[in-house]
Amino acid sequence: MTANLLSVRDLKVSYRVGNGHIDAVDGASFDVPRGSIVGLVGESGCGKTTVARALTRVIADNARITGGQILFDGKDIAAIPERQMNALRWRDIAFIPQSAMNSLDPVYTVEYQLNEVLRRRGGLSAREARMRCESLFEMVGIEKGRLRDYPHQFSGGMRQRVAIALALALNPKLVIADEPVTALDVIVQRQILDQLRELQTMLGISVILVTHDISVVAYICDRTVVMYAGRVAEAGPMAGVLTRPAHPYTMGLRNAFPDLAGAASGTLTPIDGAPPNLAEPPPGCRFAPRCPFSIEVCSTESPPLAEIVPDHRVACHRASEAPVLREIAARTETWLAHA
Amino acid sequence: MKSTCRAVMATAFLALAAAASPAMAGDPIRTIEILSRPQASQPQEFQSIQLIAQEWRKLGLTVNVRVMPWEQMSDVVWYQRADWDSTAWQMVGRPERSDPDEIIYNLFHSSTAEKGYNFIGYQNPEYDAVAEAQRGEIDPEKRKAMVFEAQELLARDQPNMMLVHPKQTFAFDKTVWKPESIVDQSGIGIRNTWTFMALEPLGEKKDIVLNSSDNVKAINPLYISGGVDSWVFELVYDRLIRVGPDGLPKAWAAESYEWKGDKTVAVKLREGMKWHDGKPVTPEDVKFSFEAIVSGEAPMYAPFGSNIESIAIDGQVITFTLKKPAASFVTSSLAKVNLIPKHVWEPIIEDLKTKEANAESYQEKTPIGSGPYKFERWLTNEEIVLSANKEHFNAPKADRWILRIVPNVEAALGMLRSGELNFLGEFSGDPKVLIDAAKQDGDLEVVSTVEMGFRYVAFNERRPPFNDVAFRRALSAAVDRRLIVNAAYRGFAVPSNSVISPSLEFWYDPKTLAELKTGHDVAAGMLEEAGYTLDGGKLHYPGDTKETLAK
Amino acid sequence: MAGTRMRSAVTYSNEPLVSLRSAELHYRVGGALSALRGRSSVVKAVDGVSFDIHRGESVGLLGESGCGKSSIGRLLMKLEDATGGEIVFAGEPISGLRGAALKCYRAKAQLIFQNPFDAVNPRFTIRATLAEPLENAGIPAGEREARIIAALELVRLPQPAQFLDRYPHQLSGGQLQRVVMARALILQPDFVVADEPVSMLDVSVRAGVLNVFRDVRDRLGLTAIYISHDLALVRYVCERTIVMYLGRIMEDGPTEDIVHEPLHPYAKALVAAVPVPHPDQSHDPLPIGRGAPDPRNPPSGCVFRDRCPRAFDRCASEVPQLRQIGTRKVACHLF
Amino acid sequence: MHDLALQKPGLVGRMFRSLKLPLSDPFAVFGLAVYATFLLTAIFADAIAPYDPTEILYTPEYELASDLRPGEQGFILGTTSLGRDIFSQIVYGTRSALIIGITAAFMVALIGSVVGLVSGYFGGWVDAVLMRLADIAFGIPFLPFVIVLAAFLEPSIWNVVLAMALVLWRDTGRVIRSQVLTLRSRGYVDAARVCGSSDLKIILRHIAPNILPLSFLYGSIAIGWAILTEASISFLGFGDPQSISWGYMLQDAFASQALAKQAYYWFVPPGICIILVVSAGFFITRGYENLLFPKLGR
Amino acid sequence: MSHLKAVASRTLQLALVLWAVVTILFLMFRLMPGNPMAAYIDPTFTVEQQQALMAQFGLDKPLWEQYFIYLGNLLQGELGQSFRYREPVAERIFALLPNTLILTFSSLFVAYAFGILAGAYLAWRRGSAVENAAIPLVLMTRAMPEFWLGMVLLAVFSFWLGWFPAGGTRPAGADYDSLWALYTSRDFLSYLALPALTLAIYSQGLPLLLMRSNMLDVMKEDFVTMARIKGLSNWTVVVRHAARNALLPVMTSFAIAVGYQLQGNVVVESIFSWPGLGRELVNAVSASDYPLAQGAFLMIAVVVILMNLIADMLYALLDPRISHA
Repeated sequence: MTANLLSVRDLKVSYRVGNGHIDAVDGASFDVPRGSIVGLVGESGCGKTTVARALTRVIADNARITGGQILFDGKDIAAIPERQMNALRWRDIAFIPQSAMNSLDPVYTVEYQLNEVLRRRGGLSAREARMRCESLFEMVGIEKGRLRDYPHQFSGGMRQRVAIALALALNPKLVIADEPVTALDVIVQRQILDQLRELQTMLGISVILVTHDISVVAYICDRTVVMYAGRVAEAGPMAGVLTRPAHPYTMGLRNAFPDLAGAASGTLTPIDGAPPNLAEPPPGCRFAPRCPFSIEVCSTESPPLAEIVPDHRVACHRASEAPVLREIAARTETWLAHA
Repeated sequence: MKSTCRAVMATAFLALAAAASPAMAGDPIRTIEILSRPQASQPQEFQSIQLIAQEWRKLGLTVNVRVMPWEQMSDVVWYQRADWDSTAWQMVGRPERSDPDEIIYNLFHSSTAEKGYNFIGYQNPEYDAVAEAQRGEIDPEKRKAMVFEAQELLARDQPNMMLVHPKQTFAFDKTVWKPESIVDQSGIGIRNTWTFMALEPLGEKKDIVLNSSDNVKAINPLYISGGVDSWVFELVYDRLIRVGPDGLPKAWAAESYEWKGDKTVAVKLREGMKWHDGKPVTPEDVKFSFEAIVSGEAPMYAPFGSNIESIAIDGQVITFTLKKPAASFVTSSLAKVNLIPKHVWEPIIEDLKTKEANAESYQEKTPIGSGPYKFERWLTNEEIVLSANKEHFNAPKADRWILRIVPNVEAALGMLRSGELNFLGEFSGDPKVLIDAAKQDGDLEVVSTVEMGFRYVAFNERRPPFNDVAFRRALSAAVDRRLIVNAAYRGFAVPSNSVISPSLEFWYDPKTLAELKTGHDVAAGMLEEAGYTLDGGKLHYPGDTKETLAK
Repeated sequence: MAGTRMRSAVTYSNEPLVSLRSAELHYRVGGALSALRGRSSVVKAVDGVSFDIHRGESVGLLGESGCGKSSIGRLLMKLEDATGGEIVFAGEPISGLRGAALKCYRAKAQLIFQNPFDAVNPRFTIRATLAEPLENAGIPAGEREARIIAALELVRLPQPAQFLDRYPHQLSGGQLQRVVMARALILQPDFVVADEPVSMLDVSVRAGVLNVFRDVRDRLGLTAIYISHDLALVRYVCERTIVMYLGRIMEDGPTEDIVHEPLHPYAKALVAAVPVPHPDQSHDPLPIGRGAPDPRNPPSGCVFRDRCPRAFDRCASEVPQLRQIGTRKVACHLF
Repeated sequence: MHDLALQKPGLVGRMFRSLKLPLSDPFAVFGLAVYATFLLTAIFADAIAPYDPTEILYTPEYELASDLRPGEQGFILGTTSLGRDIFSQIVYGTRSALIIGITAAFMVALIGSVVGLVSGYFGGWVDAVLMRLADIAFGIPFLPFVIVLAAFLEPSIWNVVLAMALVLWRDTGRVIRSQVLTLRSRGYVDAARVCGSSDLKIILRHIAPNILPLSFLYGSIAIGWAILTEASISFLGFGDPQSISWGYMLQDAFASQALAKQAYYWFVPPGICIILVVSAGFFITRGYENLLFPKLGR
Repeated sequence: MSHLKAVASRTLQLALVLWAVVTILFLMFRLMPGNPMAAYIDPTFTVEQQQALMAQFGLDKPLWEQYFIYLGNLLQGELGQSFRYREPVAERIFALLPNTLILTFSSLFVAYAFGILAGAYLAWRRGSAVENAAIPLVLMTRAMPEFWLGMVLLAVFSFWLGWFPAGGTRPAGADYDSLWALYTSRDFLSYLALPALTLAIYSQGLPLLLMRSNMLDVMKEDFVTMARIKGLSNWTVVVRHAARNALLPVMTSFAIAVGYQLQGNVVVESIFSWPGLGRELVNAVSASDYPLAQGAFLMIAVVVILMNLIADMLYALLDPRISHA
């Protein structure tokens, strides 16, 4: 039994678009240790959702996994036949979607949809399934009387709880949660995160939490993987990455974020420019065009994801200078001058 | 082909242009309208009118063909008598029209010009005299001479432009029915009551299955509701007299009849007749039948009884006394009025007298007559089933008579070939197709006969230039009737210049047609002679006549 | 408290520029089809809201989705007409504005939209987009180009001329949001409502847009309302915050006071729930019940009482009025 | 970087472009090609057709040139039982088909668009009234309505157009209304209001261009409807015999028993023409749907 | 409770629509040019006779009075007296309605059964050669004039192959105990086959295309993707989730299609000598039998409007988002 439930190695996913193709994920590598919550964080279009979906191997019609390995429990599930993969789905790898409204079938009751999974995929008898439904609802804190309700009869937060119940139905080893709280208001968001954390601890499962919000990562995750333009920029323990970022992108993000906990600060600092067009990605480091610290090699050579301190990896040519850069990056002028 | 057509037209124009003398000219004649029914319902009429318009245009007239459905056309022609120029029209054959009186008198006598059948407004005292005289003449030969005179007057005046007497084409399955048992009624064709009584089955199939494109409206002995309906009630109800296959009256429910003077007819009722409900037919029933039509509850039949002064019963003999002498009484009244059971209808009529509706809107659930067929069943818009009345004095040889409503001509033909029908009771399509189909099929026999009815173009004599005999004669002469026969009727018609059909041999005056000269040059000559002029390709009135009706 | 900011120098006049007086916006949700769905009721998007904004002041409207904050923005912009109460701008009620007066108001009060991709017509070039308000204000065609360039410079869009003939889809979100701001500012308004102007933008570019907003406001001395669900953002932009819940004001006061010591139970929960990007933070359960606000069936009395951990009898029977408590106003029976 | 022609198209070009013709869909292109072909045929009918379609052709001996098979005596598609040139009728039939189709489509699209725009944009009682009218129009069975209308008025191809204008705007109107409702909630419409643009200006500049393709889509459906309806009406005998249309030809053929005569050359070509034109409309429609609602297509 | 209210309000709304249609109908038939009874007044009638006839049909009263009489009669299910048949319009119409309904429904059942299956199949096989060939073909069936198709089918299957009779609902002279006995007899099926097939071929396109595009739509929904991620079998995903959801609008379109079909019957009934309401309407109109035409038109309109109502309710019933609101 390996320490990591999941190890993604150099994963590549590409979309066919018109006559060309876009490498939405271009060599992503990260690990998910058993019993941990890993935050996969990045801006829109960075490939985080594609990674999440690639792990289930249910991806868009025009998408294809073009390379890399997905080692789940030591087995490369990117390479196994579809039949075997299907056997793993939901029993071992479950999924919590962003919008439970759209991902629950509107014409069936919640109970039906739970039953469907429990009986068709879990092989439970009708009686067992009913009891399991009730205990699942209890687990996520919904009255069991609402089992017979249809998805639209729940509020957004409740639906998200239903989605969690659904994901936990077959006691999976890994739950992939794709922006599970993005559509929710802060209060409900917080409640759902608390619930998720509680259940994760209780059941000892691993969770991959895909989000664009560093605060969510900071609140709930053990580890974090920062993605930028289809690649992993930085990965490591959450506290390490957030307090001592080693990639200029992560440093920049920190400056751009308003922080209620701190003092009423002076100014936020944006990262100038926009993420690159993945149809024509820049050569070398993809962050280089926006990076105030870029040097010549950055625009020619793609930096490898290397470990700088134990368990903390960074893909930056100047990773060794990280502590110094961090100092400079904290100053607003650094980012303005670049612009 | 095309160039030859155009060449013909071009020379025609040249000839006319040369003949025209533009010195003395009236106004140009306005656009002349001619009404026609749509091609969909009346293809031959429509085609005839197109041809006629084409010929008239060659005379220098501007002609506008206005197509309208029958209801609208009849509304215009009947009720807006001053507003139309000319119209296609037709008279259909009916057994009782075997007597010429209805046509000769009603259509042209000046008394009917204002409201009646003389909608064209023909006024000729000379003609009026002849038309009146033939009515009162009981001697057939003398009457025939008068009818001939009337026909010749009409040929001279051309109040209408007679076109053709169409041929009626019917067919039957000769593997089902013995061909010799078919009866051809003159002017009517083989689809007639006599045939339906006489048809002799050859094998197992004993039901006459025939078609009609029109729905049956009513089976009501007191309501003249339409052609198809009469097929039905002529079989269900008897009449004292029936018009025989030769077109002459034949005693029927009457054992015999006799004129006693020019205003009295004595009829002896056949003995032993029974109504379909088993009750005997009595002279009282006959008397009641003729009284019912003038009771005010059967307005359409009323004219056929209005000339009766009184009805007397003496045993089986019923004596009719008339108000005025009427030669046509036997054919047009005795052979027209249905015999109805008094025990059924008396309470009905009494009841109707208290109501706004009259007997025309009364439909018996099971019509009771005494005729050769009994009413069985009527499915709305689908079929009517009659069964043979085996107790009738002239019991049919077939078992049942089934009328299927088939609106689509193609389907009717297809059904005849497939055996779904075994008697084609109506065929509005191209007779040639039917004959070809019969040839291919081998089981079918097609019979075509000249109709009593006729097709014509009515001129509105009230409106210039149609008030001018010369103009009417010219317009009539402009069209070769063979063109109409061939082009519009595909040969299934005979040319006409008389309101009496050649199928009514006794009354028909062949001289009328023989003396009709036609052709473009003839017509152009007539117009020129009458002073009409052609200027710039447009026909002008003679002298200094003004156009008063131009829009 | 806001000592580092330049705008502390601005003094407010006594006369408020904008006043809401028991403003109401009630929708009748209904018609035959929704009646068929068994729902036909009145949604009180804004229910008796009153506040004043003084010239030069910046106020944050804070609340969860459905609390009515955006509706207030639409009322102020006269995109909706209030179904009750009154909205006064510069001493004059805006409900009666028509024709030229309305045009005049349109020039003075402007809106910055939430979604920049939605707020500009995709068929229009940037030039045409920015020319529209100028056209409506009757600025001669010859002057427009210069005004457009000036506006784009104002929002710090570098080399503005190159953008003029581009279409919206050729711009990034951040650039487009600046165009939207430029359009709002091009007629030099007195009053601006910004409706979550950065919520659709990626984190890395948000700060840029926020900074532009802040700077321009200060430079032009604008009166502003900043609508947001994110207290951290409001805090960055506004010195005063109004917390709303289900169409009503819960608390209204200086932002820093609310951040540090919220009074209303709802505000307390809200502040506690705001996520912070730091590893070290409280994981205490929120002082609020589960469930979500249902705008169609708000509870009687205090609309927050069904989620309020401190609700008592009176909350169900009586609607709490907004009362002055120290520096703020709070609508809660506890005070 | 950008094509100059693309940036500053003329008004016509802009209009044309805002129709967003679905040129990427092969079937739609086929449909457009069919339209173009028939349109040219209709315009140059006088030059293409060898005869007047209503002219009764006969020889100087009064022999009717009827029921000739294709090729006989130089008639491309033969003649009808009434001695008229079938090919010329097909050619002129194109003209009436397109006149009916296009005017009906124009009326339906125009009325529907105006109703949809007004109803959707202004809402309130205007909307309520217009939508109740649409409900009523939905309650009127269309074909029977045309039949009744045709029976009351003189037979004319315009009956179909009139009936369509009176009744069929309802579908277009409703769809465009809902589209306008969506558009109306778009930020840029609010933005235009906040900028001080008048309602008329907003409708014309911001909303109408967006519904133009939709109107065109409903227009192309309406073309098909109009042609099919005219054909049915003619078949039932309520058509206008003065103007030769394909429906009239079919009616003529069936009434003259072309089936029994096995005169395929008579009843097949008009049928094919109808199918071609109508399905061309459907193909274009489908191309549009793929373009307008890409989620529907593949 | 509120559902009842909703149904009541929708019904009321449609009743208003019906009233409007009735009024339009009334005006249409009364305001046209010419004497409405021209075709039925024999020219030999005296003025008194004509007036009596007009009075019999109530045509001598002022328009508004006629209108209220008409409305009043309608409320009692009284449709007036046919000019042509001199019998109550209602009687004729109710005699013909069953034939029309059975033709309409049987053809639509066939069309929908086929269309739904084929549409789902084509969606499943999207992008394949089968689909590429089928879609234009289906569009072409919608572009065919119904009467043309009907005539061709008649020629092929009845005249040439002789498989089916050419017209009517039963063999000549055949008698059945009841309508039910007729409709369940084998003979009836053979008579029904061709007209129903004609209508079915024409109408299968709508459910087919609708089903297909709905399926394509639904297949892109998150819940279908989720069903895949759940590892459910293809069959379950396609049938239980995609097809079940896609079916909803197709089912409601059925009710609306009934309305449309009823109008289309006009033509097919004429071709196949089917004694139905459509043919009656055509006959009545061409015979200027206004009360009858009005009655037939109204009957068709009632069915159309009723079907619109049923479509609404069906949707509400089948979609839990509405039924369980």
